Amino acid sequence: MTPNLYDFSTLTGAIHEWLSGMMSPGWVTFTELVLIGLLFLLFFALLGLFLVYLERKVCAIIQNRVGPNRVGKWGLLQTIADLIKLLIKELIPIRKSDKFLFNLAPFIVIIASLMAMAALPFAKGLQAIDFNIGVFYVMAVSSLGVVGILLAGWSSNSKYSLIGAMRSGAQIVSYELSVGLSLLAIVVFSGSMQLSTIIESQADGWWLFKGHIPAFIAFIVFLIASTAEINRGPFDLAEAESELTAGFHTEYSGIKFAFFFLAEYINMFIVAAIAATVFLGGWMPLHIGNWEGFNQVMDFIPSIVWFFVKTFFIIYVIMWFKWTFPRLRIDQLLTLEWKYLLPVSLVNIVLIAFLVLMGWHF
Amino acid sequence: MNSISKYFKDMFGGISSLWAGMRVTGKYFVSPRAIVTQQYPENRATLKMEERFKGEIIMPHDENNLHACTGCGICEMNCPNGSIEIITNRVPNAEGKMERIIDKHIYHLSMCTFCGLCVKTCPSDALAFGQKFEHAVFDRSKLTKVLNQPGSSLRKEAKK
Amino acid sequence: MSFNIIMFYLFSAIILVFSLLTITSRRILRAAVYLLFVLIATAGLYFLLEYQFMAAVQLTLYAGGIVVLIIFSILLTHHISHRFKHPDLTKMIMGIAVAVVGSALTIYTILTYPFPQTITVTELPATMENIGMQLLGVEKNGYVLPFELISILLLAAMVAAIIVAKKGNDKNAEI
Amino acid sequence: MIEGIPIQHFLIVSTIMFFIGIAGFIMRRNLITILMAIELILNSVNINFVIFNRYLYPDQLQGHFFAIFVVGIAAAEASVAIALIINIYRKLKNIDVENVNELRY
Amino acid sequence: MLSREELTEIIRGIVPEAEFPEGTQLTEAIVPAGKLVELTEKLKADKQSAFDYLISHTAVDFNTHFMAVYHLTSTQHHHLLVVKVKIEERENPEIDTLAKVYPTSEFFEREVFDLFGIRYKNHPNLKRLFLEDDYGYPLRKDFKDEVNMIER
Amino acid sequence: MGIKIKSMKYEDFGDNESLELLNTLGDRVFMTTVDNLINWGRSNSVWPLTFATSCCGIEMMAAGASRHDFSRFGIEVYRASPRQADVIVVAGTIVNKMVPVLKRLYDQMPEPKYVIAMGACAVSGGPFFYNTYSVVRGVDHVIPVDVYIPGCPPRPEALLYGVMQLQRKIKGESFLKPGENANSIL
Amino acid sequence: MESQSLILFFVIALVLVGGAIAFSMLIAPSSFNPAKSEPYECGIPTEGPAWIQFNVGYYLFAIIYLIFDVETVFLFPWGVVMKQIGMRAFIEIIIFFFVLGLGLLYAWKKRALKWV
Amino acid sequence: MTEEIIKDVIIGESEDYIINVGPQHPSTHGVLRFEVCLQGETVKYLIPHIGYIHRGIEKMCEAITYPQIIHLTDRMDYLSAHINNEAVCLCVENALQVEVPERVKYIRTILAELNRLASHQLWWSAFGMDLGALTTFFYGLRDREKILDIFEESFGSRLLHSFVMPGGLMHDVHPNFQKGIKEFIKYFRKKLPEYDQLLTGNVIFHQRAKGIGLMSKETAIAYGVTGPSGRGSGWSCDIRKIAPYSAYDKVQFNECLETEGDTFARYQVRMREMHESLSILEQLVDNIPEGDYTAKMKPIIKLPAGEFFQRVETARGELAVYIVSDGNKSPYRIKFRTPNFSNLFVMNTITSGYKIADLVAVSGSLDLVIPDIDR
Ligand code: SF4
Ligand code: SF4
Ligand code: SF4
Repeated sequence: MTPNLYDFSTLTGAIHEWLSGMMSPGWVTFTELVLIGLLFLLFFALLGLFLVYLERKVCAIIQNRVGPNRVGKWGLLQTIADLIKLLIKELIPIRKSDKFLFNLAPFIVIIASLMAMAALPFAKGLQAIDFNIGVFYVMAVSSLGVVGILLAGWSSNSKYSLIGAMRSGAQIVSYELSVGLSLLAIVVFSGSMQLSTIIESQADGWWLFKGHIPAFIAFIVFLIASTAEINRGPFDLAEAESELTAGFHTEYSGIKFAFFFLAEYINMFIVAAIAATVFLGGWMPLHIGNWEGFNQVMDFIPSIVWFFVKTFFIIYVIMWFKWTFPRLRIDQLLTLEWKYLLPVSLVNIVLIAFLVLMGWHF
Repeated sequence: MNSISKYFKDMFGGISSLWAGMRVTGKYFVSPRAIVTQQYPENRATLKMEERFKGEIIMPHDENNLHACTGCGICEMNCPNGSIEIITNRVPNAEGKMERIIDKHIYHLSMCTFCGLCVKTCPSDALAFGQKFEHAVFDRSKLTKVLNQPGSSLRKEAKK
Repeated sequence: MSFNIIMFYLFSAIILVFSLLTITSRRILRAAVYLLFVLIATAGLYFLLEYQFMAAVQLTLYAGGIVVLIIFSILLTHHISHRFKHPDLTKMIMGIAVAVVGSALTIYTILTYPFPQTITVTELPATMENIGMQLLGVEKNGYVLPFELISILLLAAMVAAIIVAKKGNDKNAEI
Repeated sequence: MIEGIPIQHFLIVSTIMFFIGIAGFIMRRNLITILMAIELILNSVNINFVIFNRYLYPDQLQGHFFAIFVVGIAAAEASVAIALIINIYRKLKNIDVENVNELRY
Repeated sequence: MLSREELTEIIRGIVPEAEFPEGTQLTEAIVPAGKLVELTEKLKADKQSAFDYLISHTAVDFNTHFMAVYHLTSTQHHHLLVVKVKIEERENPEIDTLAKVYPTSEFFEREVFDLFGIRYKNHPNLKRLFLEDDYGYPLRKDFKDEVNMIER
Repeated sequence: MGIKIKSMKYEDFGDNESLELLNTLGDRVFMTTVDNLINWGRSNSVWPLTFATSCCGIEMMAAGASRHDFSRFGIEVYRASPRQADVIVVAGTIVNKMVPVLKRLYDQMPEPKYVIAMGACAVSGGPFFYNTYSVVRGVDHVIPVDVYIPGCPPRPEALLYGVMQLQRKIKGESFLKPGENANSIL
Repeated sequence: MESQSLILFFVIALVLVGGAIAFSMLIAPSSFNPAKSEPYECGIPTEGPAWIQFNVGYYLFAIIYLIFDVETVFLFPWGVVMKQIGMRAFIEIIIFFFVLGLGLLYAWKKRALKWV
Repeated sequence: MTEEIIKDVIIGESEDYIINVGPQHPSTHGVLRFEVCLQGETVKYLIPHIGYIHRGIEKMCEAITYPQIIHLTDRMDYLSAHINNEAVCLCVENALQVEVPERVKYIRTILAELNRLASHQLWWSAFGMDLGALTTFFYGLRDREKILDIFEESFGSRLLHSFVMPGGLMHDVHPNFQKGIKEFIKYFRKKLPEYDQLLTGNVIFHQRAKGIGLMSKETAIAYGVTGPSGRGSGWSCDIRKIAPYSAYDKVQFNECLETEGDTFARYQVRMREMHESLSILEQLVDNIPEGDYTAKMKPIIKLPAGEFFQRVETARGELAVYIVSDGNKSPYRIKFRTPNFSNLFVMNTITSGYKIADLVAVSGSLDLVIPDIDR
């Protein structure tokens, strides 16, 4: 593997050096943490806004429209206007609701998605936390989000909310299994759960290609299951407009509602990033076998670009799903998981174990 | 065995039907020429309504500020929802007889349903449809209009 | 004081306060949420101890699994305006007495027991490889038997749960 | 092992938690709350397993594994318990312990 | 498809006292209120006429009396028949329901009840359909509502 | 006047007199930057409530569809729950039985909220003004209306024009002096 | 470092949500009317409490989920070392899966996976 | 909430969980209200509440003249405005025994079919959206705009035209009329397969639609469910075949029948009707005879005393107009038997036992237009 030209660890290292030259180690850590925090805060907010904008544009183009184009160039500032509006919108207190839980719900949802985002490797050397259990950590943290949804639905004291919450509860927990199992497939292949190691193991080819058909099946299962887990169409039963008006966040207004909205998009980003990392090699450039020239050209593209290209490709696919398919019914949704995806991924794991055993993967 | 083969058939049949749908939307995604949006305020200069478009009722006046309305009241009678009110005056004409002329032809744009009965039944073709559709206002009273312009009078040849 | 020490006391405080709230809250869903906090704080402790896998297991199974299930069952059986009555005085006194006496005794024992202060053996970090090797190992420190047994336990639990749930369902089949 | 924290502190925390669980177990009448109290107890035990492992035998992972198995068993226990509770609820429309006596036909 | 005469014959066979106005667009039969259910039941069961589909049911207020009007047709033979029932009573008009014979009639009857105030005996669910419970019966000719209605 | 709408000149709009009247009555002598920012956000993100009673609703749908594309104004986010909506477009006839429902929906919307009366029915009762016993003659009897769009039904462009009128009205508001904003005058 | 960053992210989330909500509460306009704080139900006053006596459908899935979740937890360490251990791990997992597959099959046959 | 209610619910004495769908709800397409009793997610029974848009049209008609009535019929079923107008006009013409020119008949038929197409396109869009396939909404309305363009060119308005008059038409059609229709036929024939790929063949859609909301032929007849919804149950109830009016006796077309009676069958009927409508248009558009656009009518239309009845097939089923005249220029009593009124009340029968999500699918497949129910 040729060394990557754009290694962020050199940059972060330099900053670290520079800071340590000025203050004591404790303060260095502190300053770094604050820096990371601010960066992430900014990134989180901007990313959410951008994803909302992107979704609008993608669906507009699919639907032969132009989408928002009157605020800023190409309507780029549209979501900022939305944010400003939502920020100064009245927050309606609901009578007879459990205020504490009602207010807690958006916190839980956002915390879950932000904590999960902490483990994403954005580029070489640009990863806030590199756990040796990375994949599992992301799963674990994102499984907390469902509590927020259940609380939101319950504490609103509204019928639509409650049905929406129950639905999404059953849905999210069910699909988490398939997500876990399809991630496990790659864990078996690469023999590690650390995201950075998984990426390293794809230096000579992405698991999607190296892993033969089972990896492909795992990828498809992951896409479907994670789409369902983040409550997006065609699995958006929790907020099925035509049945439950707005689902579990029916009673939320203003900025609290915005957080549910934001969390949905950030979660989409997270699953797309995980899919890109685990199946498509994360920030690894595309390398094909022995084509030295080609590989070198690919190396010139910065790793962060690779990461975002792949992630946004997956995001596009998820959006594509949403804007094409009708919504499933709750029982069909669970049937899909329990009778199709789960058995398929269980068998798939055995297949992969067999492959690995025989050493048939590259 | 049969049910198992059906299980897989269903699965693959389902996936291919989904793919068919995704092809349609995907095709439109990559062909931005299919965008049919007419960007309204931007295209105001070129936006042309059909000539028969019913935007509002107008009373055409010629350059001498003359119109054709005799004040007969037929349009008022024919309007199904009373959007037209006619106020007439009686003034002596050249021969000294009292004659009815229109004082105010009041038109409630806020109520008009653009059925066209008034235009069709007006015996002297004094009314026509205007093409303007930008009527939104902040104050409802702005929607009540007097169609005959101030100082206008009846075109003589229209009397025949 | 280092960061870890602050965090430890913070987590401990969270654990204690919220476990107390769990059993005293009169609104059941709040109790479940407090329990969630306790469990998350425990996971935080495990993170501090660098048993990351354990922490993640705690998060997925306890916080994301058991608590969700409990919340589900609360949603099924309680209404939002439901409040518990205060427990009987006798029970309350008994509970508090048992708790106080028991914890006093145990804490006394803990404080007086001479724990070895220095450990000389080399640490075995809880990396995934080590965990996996031991879990599937058949040697002295191998856990392959419990590993297989747990699958049977899970099977039994599943069968039991389904039987129980289905039985109730048949009875009320008409609703 | 956290530098600067003696093992006793951990143990005290887990002990108090354990007895809070016990108290809840005794005081509460609602089956779900009782279940939650049990989870508290199990959790405190878990902490102990992990702590002993970490502080006393860091060369092995026995406590760690024990804790994991406990969590797994707790999950199994919780699922069966909840199934029972809901079943009781469907029969009695109530899930207080006192009423469970009625279940003995 | 039965001709006018044949239909008249059949109905006369069931309800001898029925009247048949001349010169109407469709075949019409005015029957006494008590015979309505019997007539429709028989007309529906009869293979020849097979009036199984109630197109519409309404009422007309003739100031002195109400006329309940039923438009019947057959899905096989496609002949049309208008059955009318005269209701003399104005204060508290009443008539038998046809909901048993034609389920769709239930809702037409509710509509008529709503707009004319005709009560249907044995109706499964005689509630107002469009308007609030304490409102008048707007399609009666003597209906007045100064507050809500501006007449022109 | 400082109120600008993209791609359309101030003079091209109708009913400027009312707008100016609103603003002078509201004592809007100057606008602060904060006001400008907030009004920019609000006016460019008016999310309508999915509320259509009859024929005009079809034209509202058509305005949202590809040909006319509501979403260019940032209004495509039709919210089904009034909690998240900013504007209620009353598209269609309102009858007496519907009045409490409409009132309730309006009440449940969070501040700031706006109302567009779309179509002759909503403006004045339109075709159902005379001889009927159940129609409300204009929604302004029920809830305060900001913009009236006559037509039966108004073209989608007319609705877009109405929305721009609403944007102009929002842009004339003062956030810092809430008691004196244009909305409270009418 | 890792646990510190975790706390950091936790704090960021708290600051983000809390700050925004506090800001919004401070400056957003508000008005009061009695209908506003009622739950929304398509513009009709709600009847009865918002509470469903759900049938077994929802929670049965949660129960089965929990059990499978335990299984996933045990699978991950296996997955990591599968490559190293090889044949023995493969056989072990086949047994593991066999037993669990029985469970799934049982649930399937018992129609526990069917929505009621 | 009172203690009793809490007790009621906690103890479980009242098992009914009532939820309101509507009046303001995205899936009811207007201001219809269903009071749905749920058991879990299953619909136990459902009570439709209407009257949220009852405008008293029948009362209004008693005070205005026949030409003026036309503009009110537009507003009942606004999606088949032309056909509604035609119904009244045919009834008046029958009463006066006026023979309208051939040209008028042809044009009326073309308009009716165009209107049916536009209505079905809108239904397809909205139905897809009900089921969560949001893009169908845009594709359907995109193609509908083409028809509206034709309308606007000739009549000056897009939705409600009031173009058909007793005795003929308001004025002649635009010279481009035929050309526009031919272009549209060519365009839409290309787009229809896309509809099939996007929704008809989709496996999720099959799951959502097949076997849902079963309605037997007997139920359909008993509740008077006409139009495509009735034909989906195998009831051949097409007035265009049973009692042809205007130029329907001069064209060849098939009555689209499906026998399953589920949501998918109703869907299929409408999809096939779109093809049929296109072929009717093809047959008619080149053969419009020359002639006058209206018959000779007196300036003030007075019907002879008597009762008159006319049935037509709108896009949603059978519309019957019943006029009682006392010889004046306005009707003594006019009754519109609207298709949606009957179609609505079958909802309870065909949705109980299905999921709440199916409720949306079924009500979408019945294609309800609420002002047509309430009038
Ligand atoms: S506009 Fe025509 S119909 Fe009306 S009053 Fe004048 S001349 Fe008569
Ligand atoms: S177009 Fe119709 S509604 Fe409008 S003023 Fe003329 S007659 Fe009246
Ligand atoms: S204004 Fe006209 S188009 Fe709009 S709802 Fe009223 S009648 Fe229908």
